[in-house]
Amino acid sequence: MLVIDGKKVPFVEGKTILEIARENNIHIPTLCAHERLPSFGACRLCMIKVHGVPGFMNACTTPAKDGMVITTNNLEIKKLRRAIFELILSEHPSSCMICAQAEHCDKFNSGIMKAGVITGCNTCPNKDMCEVRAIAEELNFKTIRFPIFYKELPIERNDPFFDRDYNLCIHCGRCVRVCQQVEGAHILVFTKRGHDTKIGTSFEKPHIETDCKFCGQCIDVCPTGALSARGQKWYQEPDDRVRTTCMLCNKGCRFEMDVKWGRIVAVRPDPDYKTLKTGICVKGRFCLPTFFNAVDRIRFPRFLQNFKLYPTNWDEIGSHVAELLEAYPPSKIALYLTNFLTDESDYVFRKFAEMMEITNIYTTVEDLTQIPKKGIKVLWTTEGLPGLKNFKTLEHLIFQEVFPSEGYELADVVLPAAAFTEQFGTYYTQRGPMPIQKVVKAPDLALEDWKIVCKIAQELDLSGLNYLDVDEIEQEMGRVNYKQKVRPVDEYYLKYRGTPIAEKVPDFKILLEYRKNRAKPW
Amino acid sequence: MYEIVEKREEVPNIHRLIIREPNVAKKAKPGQFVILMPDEKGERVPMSIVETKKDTFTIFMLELGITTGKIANMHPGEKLYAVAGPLGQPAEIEYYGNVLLGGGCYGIGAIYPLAKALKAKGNRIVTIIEARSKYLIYLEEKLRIVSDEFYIATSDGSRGTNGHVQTVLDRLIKNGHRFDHAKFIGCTYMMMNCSNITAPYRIPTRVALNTIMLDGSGMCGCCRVSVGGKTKFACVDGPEFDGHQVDWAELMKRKAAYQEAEMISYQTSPHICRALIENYFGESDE
Amino acid sequence: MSKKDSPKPKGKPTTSVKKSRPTRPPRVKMNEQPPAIRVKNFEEVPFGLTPEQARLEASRCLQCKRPKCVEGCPVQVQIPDFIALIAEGKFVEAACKIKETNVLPAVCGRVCPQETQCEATCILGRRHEPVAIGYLERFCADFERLGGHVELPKKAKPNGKKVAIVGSGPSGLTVAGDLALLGYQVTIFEAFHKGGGVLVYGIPEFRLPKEIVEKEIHYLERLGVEIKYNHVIGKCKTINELLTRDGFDAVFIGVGAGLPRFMNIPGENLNGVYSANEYLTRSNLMKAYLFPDYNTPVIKGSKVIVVGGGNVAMDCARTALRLGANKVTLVYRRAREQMPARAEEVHHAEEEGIIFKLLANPVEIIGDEQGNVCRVKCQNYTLGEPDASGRRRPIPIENSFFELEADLVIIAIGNNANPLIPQSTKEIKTNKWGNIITDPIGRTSMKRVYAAGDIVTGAATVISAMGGGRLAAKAIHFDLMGVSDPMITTACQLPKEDE
Amino acid sequence: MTDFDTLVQKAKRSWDKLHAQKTPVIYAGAASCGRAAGVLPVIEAIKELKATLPLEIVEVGCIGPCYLEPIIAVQKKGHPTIFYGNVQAIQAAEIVENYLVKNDPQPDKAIGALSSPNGSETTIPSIWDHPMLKAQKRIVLKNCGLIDPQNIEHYLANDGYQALNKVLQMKPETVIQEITDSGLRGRGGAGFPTGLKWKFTRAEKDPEKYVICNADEGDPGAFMNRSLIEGDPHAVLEGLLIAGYAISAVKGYIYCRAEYPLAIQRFRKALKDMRKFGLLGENILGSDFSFEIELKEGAGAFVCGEETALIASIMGERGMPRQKPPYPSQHGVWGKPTVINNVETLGTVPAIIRNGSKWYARFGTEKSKGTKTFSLVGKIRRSGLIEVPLGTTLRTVIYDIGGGIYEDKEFKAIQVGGPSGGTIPAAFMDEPLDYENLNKLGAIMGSGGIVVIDSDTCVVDLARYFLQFTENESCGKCVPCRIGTKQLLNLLTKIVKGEGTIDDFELLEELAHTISEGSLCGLGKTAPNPVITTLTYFRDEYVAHIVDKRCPAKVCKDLFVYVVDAETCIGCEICRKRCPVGAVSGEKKQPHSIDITKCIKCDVCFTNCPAKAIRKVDKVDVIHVSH
Repeated sequence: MLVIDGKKVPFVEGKTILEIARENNIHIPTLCAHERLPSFGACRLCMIKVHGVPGFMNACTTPAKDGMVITTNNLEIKKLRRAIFELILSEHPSSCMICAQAEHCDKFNSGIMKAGVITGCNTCPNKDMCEVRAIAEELNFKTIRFPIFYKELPIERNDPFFDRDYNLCIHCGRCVRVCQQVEGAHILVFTKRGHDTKIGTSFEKPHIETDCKFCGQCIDVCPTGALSARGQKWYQEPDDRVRTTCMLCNKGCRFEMDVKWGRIVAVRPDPDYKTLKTGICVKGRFCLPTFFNAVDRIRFPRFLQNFKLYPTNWDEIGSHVAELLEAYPPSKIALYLTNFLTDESDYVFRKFAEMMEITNIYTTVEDLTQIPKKGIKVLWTTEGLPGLKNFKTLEHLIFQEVFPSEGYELADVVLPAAAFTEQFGTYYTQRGPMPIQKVVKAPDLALEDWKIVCKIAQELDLSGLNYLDVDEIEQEMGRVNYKQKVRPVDEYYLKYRGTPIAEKVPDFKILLEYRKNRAKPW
Repeated sequence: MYEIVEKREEVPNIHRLIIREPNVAKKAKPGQFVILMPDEKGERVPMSIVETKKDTFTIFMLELGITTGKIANMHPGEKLYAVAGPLGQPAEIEYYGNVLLGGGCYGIGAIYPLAKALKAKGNRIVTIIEARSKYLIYLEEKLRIVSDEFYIATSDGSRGTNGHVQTVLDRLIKNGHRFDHAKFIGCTYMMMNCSNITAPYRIPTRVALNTIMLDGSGMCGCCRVSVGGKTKFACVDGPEFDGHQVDWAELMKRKAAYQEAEMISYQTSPHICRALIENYFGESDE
Repeated sequence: MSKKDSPKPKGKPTTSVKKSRPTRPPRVKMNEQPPAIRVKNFEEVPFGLTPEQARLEASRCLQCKRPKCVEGCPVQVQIPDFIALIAEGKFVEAACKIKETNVLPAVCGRVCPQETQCEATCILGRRHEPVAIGYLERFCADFERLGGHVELPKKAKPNGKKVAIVGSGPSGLTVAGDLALLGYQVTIFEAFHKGGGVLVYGIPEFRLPKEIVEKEIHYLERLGVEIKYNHVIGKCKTINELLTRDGFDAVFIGVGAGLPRFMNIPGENLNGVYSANEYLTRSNLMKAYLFPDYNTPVIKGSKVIVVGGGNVAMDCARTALRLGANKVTLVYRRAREQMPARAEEVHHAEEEGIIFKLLANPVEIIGDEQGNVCRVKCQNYTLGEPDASGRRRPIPIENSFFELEADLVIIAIGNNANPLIPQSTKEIKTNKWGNIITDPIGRTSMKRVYAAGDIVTGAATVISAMGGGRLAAKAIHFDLMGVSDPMITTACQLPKEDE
Repeated sequence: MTDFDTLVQKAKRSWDKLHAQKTPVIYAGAASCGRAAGVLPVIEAIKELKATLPLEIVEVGCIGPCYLEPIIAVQKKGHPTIFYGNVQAIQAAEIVENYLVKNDPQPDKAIGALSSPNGSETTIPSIWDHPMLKAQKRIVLKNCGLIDPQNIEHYLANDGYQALNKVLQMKPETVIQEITDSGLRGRGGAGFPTGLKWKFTRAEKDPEKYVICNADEGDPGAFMNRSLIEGDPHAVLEGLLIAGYAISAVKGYIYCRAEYPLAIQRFRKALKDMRKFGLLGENILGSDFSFEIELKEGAGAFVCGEETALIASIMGERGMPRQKPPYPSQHGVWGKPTVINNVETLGTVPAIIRNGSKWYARFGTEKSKGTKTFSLVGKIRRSGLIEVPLGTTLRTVIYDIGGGIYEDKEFKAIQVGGPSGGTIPAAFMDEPLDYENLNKLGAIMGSGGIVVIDSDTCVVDLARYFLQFTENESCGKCVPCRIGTKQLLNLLTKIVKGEGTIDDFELLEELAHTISEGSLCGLGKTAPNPVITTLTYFRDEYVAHIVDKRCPAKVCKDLFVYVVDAETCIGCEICRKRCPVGAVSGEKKQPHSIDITKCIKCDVCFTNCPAKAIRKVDKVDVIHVSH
């Protein structure tokens, strides 16, 4: 039994005083403590008084002992805590925190949120999530008696995806701990000493030259705006936060995605998904938002006229495809199913092929060599494919894709597909079938792959393929106990369907280009 | 044409650029501005002209959003996509006697040509500059040379008076300073406060408004502002207006029109790491 | 994969071709994007004719001896000749024929109000539907442009004279084209960073793809015309400097009508209240519809009100729809007939679901405390007696007010003349609306300075500006070289020097 | 006869042979300080004598008095061994020759003698009666300066490893009890009872335990540990072995400061010899106790003197302290229970075991038992390394041992305990030097560095100097130390420049309190001590600096100016010629004057003026400057 601020709390072996206080929701201000990280004891804000022990102890590292009587908030502790926090502010560009005109300026100066260098809270992207600011408000800080020592460190922008402004760093060491103890990468370390102590890589090497995996864990734990993802920091509060599984490879990582203005703006590991000890890979974490928000998504069904692909609606395109498929015997028609289809779409496609007695179902580029052998005339592909030009027998190409990837220029019909973040479904991964959640609306007329097949099926008035939603398909797959297998797409696969991710995400291209002679780029 | 001859980040976010453009260099008068475009996709952003030499002119650009960010990414030797100007009416430069000049962040650079011109006319110049902290003050020596009295204000008190231009201005007027003319350039909030202080003392006040602009030759009306009840275009009728006539509330609301769009644009445009391009791949292949 | 013709014809099958002479085939119907789709993208609405459709339509032309249609065309395109060439399948020759007199065929094919000009006077049109001259002109230009071989007509040898052209709008480009062919050394000074004037900032992508304007300007550059962008004449150079310091023998002013007219009603400076110029410049020149890839933003309202009835108002309304508006209401104080916009544009607008609120006009725009527009108070009007221009004057009906919800208001009630040049050059006289006063063929009150287009006539059509440009070019040629070159002036005689 | 006894017999025989041999022997004090004072050229000079005179040279450690370095001792058969101080290379050969050949011991140059067993008497007083050595009680420094540190037999011959041999027969618990009874406390600085520390660590269940010798002596100017290691390394190593045995550790580390290359060399040689003599490795001296010792070199961080930072450094990590508890005795190096003792603590252990705890407990005060080595430096006439029982008064140390203040200036204060210590004014001269008393006075014992300062030293500037050291050496982990010391230094710099304001007093005190209360490790907790003690004892000097803008000791350059006193100036122009910036003007034989604006206060004129005509005058008296 411990007594904290007069409140009896149960003693738990092996826990620190802070953990026990937190469990009994007793508030102790902290900056360097983090529930996922081992304690460090650098910020000294969690000072408490243990009766019988001279001086103060810090709650985050001191193991709790039975029978301790603890005060967390007497006058003396408050005075010490304020003095320590004032020291932190004296090394931080905190002029906005103590400026008399802060609210007025905030109301009127609309545009100064996105400055290159952060010189005050008003130009800081982290303004609303900043823990330093939260404590400044909690301690109601209005003046700093010490001169402000702005470190004038250059902004480190020479790495893909990261912006690192160490002038905002309060040396809490969270990023060092997550990089060393959780990720095991040992990239971020403390360098130099005394007042010039700085967190960074050894010998100030850019991250791309180290073994940094760009997992972004350090950004999640950074309490200030020092570490930020360049493309994922300016949206303040998200409109929505959705959790889904990644389909960029078959590992099955769980994501938590922030949505703002109808777009995916940030991705981080799903905090409740404990088994994922290490972070998610650079593709999911950093490339996904820029990739799926790229400008040249296929938005409309199109058909070819006068050497140009003109946009049209689903009814008209449906009849077009139906005509095409009816004009040729099933043996002359081939389907190319990409590994990036959800289980449901895969199932619906195969069922459709069965109904249409289409036997040529290809899933690898090697299968394409059968086209000349079998004299295939119509190819319905769900992935951009290389070298379609030199299949002389092919007459028509139905191009169902997310991006106008390789082969788009040869298409007779273009069908806009929705990305995995724009639909419901399941996906069989190394961790078994994982749920796919719809995060954002698909652009304009793009549809889920299985919905497209259903539309075409209706035009060909095939029965049994007009599903309302994904659950219906799932039940049917269950009834038929349709065996889904893990797709052969590993973590280092560089494309999504037909489009190389590097094509839409310049930073990723630079990462691959720089590390091209490494076995594993991350 | 439009080549960046020299570029240096004087203080965080303020970049001094020297751009080669003979027409602007020859014709520009103090108080006029140019419109720049970094590339075909960039916005058209107005910048006050600070100094002109034979065939180059100097500007102090505040890095604030996506377009100024693109310019800040550029290196000497690269060429801007477009430079149009000199635009706007030149500032009123006569002999007034005691002249007060107030400058904040980018305005510190913008008042320098005015100070030089007014000094040449024999005025007695009192300059007040403000910045958030002492490490953000620049051009101090040059301004001191052309100013008879020079004051600094920082909002965190790390240098000079703890406060803003209006704090110093209020103090000066209270202990007997008399001014015959005042000019303020800087963030809209500061210009409003200073105008409200000089109004009761009927000190003629000119402010250079930093409205959002699009074409710069008066054909779109995007930069319209109410001055003395009438709608004026900052790009052709301004940028210098009478501080006491400006409808500040409307101006500030108009400046906030694209706040969310600016965030979307900064958030979603595919950012590219800066130095890496040069060190590893020669020039950026954008 | 060879692209042989598939067994089935593509797209909407046209009526089968019957060779018999007496029953004349109906006028061709150009395929276009279905309305529900086209309101979601900025791609060109009509698909353009296929070669077969073109030859079929060309065969309908009567090849009249005294063709009325040529007179209908402000630049006197030799219409029967190029249609004949199309009928024979010689599409490239047809394009060159047009280019002899029209510098911008691809542009005219798209934006010209043919129904009130060449097609209006088409003799076939008396009993049947007129020949689709616009479609054919456009087909030729597109075919030649896509085919890539744009012949350069033979150019006169340089005559040592230098002409400066202010503004690269339709009038400027026409003058530049004509004078370049006559051997002048032509330099165009453009204020924006892209050439084309109203063609590039005014007319939206879905009516005139910018790629076409760029190609046309590139064609002029190959003719030897030099274009200097970002030169705001009146600021970075004045007209006098051009004539004296820079040694130009003549200056042509084609700056267009560039001063947006406002209604001067309360609330006009609220956020979300655009002049048509600003709205269209953001969307077309700065490509705000591709925001955030292009950095210039535009307020994409969901409930939009467009004030005005001309082509510009139509463009604003249809652009608003494509930028994602749910409801677009067009408020015009006169009735449907008096609308200056082209019938085809009005028809397209209605097809796309734009609501017309005629005989009404805003009196006040109401905003919230952040200064964003939220409601517009309008007043009903009736039509009174016809005014000087022959159109009946709108009269407001007492206290018959109503309010419309809006988060975007576009004021498209026309433009006044841009004051920049007259302000910086006192010698040029202007009328009370600021338009430059010129004689019928473009001479201004200042020696060796000419003007045409909207700066002279006030807001009018692209083709009328080109027509004015053609005349001015002749005037310059006459004044500088003293030659009234018959080849150019077949159509109209030069008036005597009655200043 | 165990093989240990044979070892000792053999060592004794060679030791006696050395002292009785016919050919004379020259003992040269060649520790780092001796070398710095120039003993190597002296040795070279004596080597040249070898050609003509048969003699042998033995390098020994430092006997203590730095001000007498370089020191040599000449041993002549049948005669007492004579010690000579301040021996320069040129006169070295002459002294040796005089004594050996001419039998003239030159009493004036001698500093002391050591009677040889059956040698003749001499008038030169015994070395042990030398005023600096007389009041000392040399237990841990017993062999320093007498034996050859590189020769294990010299150590064996002087009771070397007797304690270890005795301990191997005892039970570890009794060894710990013996140390506890002796009252020995940690000589590193905190003074934690060594016995207790060993008991806690032994009590830990985990069998894999470690012992670490903390030889990272970081205090600027402190050299006690270095002299001990360079003089008598085996004493420390024997202590380490005993500690290892006492807590049955598997391995020992020596964490020695990289800036002590000679000490590291001595350790390496000693460890090699120990292995050869079976005193290290498997079954030491035939017992079942096996122990390994690894020598680790520090990387030059003062903070690595702190236990947990030292452990981190040994493990190859960045030397950043960790919060205690858990203490190293539960969770030390490689996460295993570890005992960390200072060099001097371990050096004392063999003497305690040999002579018994009661013998050691007789020395020192009631709570602070035994003796402590101090380095006596600063404005003291006889500076050097001394060992005195705890409780000796400051007066005896300064006046009896130290010989009073240099140039008889007025004794102002002492700074004891290095940058973490405090400044104690002269008024407390009769206070006994022990742990409790020093803490009461606001200082700490620390490693035992005593810096004597006279009236010419400005305490504010002294505090600033020490703070500059700690600010630079802070590991940068915790906020109060990283930022607090910088702000405190900035405040002091402001005051020293004369820009201090009244409310700086309150800010100084509060900031000092924040740093000492808030910091994580010893460095941070004690960093403000110099400021706190100078503020309490010399508040008047702070007032002078802040309010009157004066520096009483005329040290703070911005607060005083150089002025020529017209009467006493004889116009010799030395100052004008020597002034680097040409600030002095005046005709020959005429009184000169100094241009204050040009003067950069390099002090050249003040020191070189034969007529002592240059005055240091407070700036406020000369220029009316409105602040």
